[in-house]
Amino acid sequence: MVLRGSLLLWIAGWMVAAFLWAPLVPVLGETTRVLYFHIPVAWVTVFALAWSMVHSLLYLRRRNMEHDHHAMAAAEIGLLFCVAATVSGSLWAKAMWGSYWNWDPRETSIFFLLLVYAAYLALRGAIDQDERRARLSAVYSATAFVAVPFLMFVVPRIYFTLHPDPLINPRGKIDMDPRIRVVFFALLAGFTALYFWILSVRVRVARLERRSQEA
Amino acid sequence: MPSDGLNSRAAVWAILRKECRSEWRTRYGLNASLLFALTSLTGVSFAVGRLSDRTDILSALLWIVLLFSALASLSHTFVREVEGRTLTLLRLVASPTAIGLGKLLFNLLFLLVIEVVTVPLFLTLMAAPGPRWPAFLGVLGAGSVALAAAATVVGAIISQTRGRGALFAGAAFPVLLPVLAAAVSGTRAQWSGGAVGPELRLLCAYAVALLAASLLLYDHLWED
Amino acid sequence: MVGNAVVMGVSLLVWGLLFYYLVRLERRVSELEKK
Amino acid sequence: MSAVAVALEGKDVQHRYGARVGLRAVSFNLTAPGVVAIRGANGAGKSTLLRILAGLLRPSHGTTDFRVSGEAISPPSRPRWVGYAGPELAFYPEFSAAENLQFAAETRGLADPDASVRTALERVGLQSRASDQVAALSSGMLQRLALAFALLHDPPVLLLDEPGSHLDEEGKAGFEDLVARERGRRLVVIATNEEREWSLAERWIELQGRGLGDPA
Repeated sequence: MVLRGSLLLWIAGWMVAAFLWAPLVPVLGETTRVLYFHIPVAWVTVFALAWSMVHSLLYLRRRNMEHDHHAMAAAEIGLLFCVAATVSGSLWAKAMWGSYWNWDPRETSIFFLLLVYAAYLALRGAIDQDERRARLSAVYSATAFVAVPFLMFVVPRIYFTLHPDPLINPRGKIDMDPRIRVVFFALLAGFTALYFWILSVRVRVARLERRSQEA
Repeated sequence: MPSDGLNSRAAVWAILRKECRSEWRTRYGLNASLLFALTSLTGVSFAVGRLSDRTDILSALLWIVLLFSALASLSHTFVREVEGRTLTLLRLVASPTAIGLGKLLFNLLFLLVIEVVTVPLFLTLMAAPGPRWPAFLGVLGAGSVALAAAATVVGAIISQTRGRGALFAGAAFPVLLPVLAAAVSGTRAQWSGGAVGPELRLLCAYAVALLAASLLLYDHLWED
Repeated sequence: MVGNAVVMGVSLLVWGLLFYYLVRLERRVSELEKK
Repeated sequence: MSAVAVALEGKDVQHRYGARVGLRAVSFNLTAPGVVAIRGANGAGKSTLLRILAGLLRPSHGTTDFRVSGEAISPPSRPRWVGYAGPELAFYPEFSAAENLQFAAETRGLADPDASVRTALERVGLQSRASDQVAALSSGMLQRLALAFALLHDPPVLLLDEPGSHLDEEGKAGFEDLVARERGRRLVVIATNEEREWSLAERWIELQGRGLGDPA
């Protein structure tokens, strides 16, 4: 319980610091605060997808249902974080550029991840036998593993050139004030710890489901 | 006595021939897909009218028609095997890799047949400016290979799900997005006189990556 | 600055609720695991 | 083909379909040539066991070991050494009986596909219906076609799931002649509940299970 209590205080504390202690980024103004939520959540989205895909590959190699539990749990959590990232990104775009969606490269790649997550989970939902579900979703995950690098890095760049109207992209390389950097990375660590906590609970639930099915 | 390893090449060729003969006999898949391509094509050109000057929109429309024609038809080769319960026979006579490659080549051929009909018609109906044929066909070819490779793996997966083909478009779309983006960008560059190289390299890289992954994944597709 | 205080308050509240929900969920899971 | 030394061993082979027990733990050690019958109530797992032996299904527990003249054959390449025929084996309706076998022979990479197809059809008495569309064949004839398919590549092991269930009197007699001819040359494994087929065997495997895959 100590670990969980410290996570509670850690994130709460740094939240307060984000509002009261850290200065604002000149260009972003008040919207700097979204940065502390949007980017960590986007990072967890990508990290969870990588976690899910790695465990899918491990399942194909070792055929241990434990890997399938992790692949599924990470994908479910990843989808939640991905929705949060997309929504917060869109709110931020509204505040910054006046429109909820303008195919900004980073927004686009996060949105594409949403499609991958949705497809993966829809596929799992459409298969009944657990061994077949684990195997086929792992094969799909491995195929997406090939597609995601192209999806994340190439498509936005190409897509960006398709819309020549110049878009200022302040979130490119902004040199962070040391205090902002500290708060940002503290919250990044906090959100990642939160992800691992939810993951562990979801995996334990999956084990229970399997045990009740088998018993 | 059964012969040794070389049968996988013979198996791929035999499966491809069987697929073509089966498609020719039933013709169900081909007619449906050609009809789909033509209706979406006429729908698009009717709604948009002549667009000879906006080649960027033309490129996008062309590839959207091709993409959705592929999404409407390329899972059929697997769904048919599962629904006809002939997958057991196929798995007994050929290795998973041979099955995958045979079906992949068939999907590619199928796609090319659709393109032979749809692309010229598209260019005329939309009054598109004359394409730089080598660049245009290069992008079309590389894009088709990538489309077929992705569609084959995803088709094999969703053919074993409850909804059969229903999930195919949704599941295949994320994997096909890079092809759509690169192909549209390449076709656009070809029309606007730019270099097609980067997009072509990208499409080939993606097609090769998908093929390599497929060869490793085919073995896990049918195990029950 | 009042707006900031309100937003901070809300986010702390949301985080608290989420935390509480997760702790209760985890307790429920460990009970089930014992059964 | 002289009898190739074949050993087919199962150690505690089991299979579950999620909650349902498809096949209870069974162990066996079969060697060619000879005839073995697998018996058990409906749902006890006869078909599941045959599919596992044929390399079509990976068992959730236990292992099977398949050796041909001493050399172990992995499940994925097992179909080349095994002739499988059963109710699940469906043929392409748009092709004729001969075309289906032709496709199977070419895909298996047999040396002389036409000859293999002809002999297989003769063995099951289907020569006269060779060019009939599969969709037009009766269930009895389809079962003979399945037998022809199993014999096509002259495999050392035959796995037959209820081979005689749709056959008429003449068909059943033909099947018994076939088994008599093959028993000296191959390992013939028959999954059946029919007394007549059961008595053809000289070894038996009894599958427990209260039938219909008791939910355990």
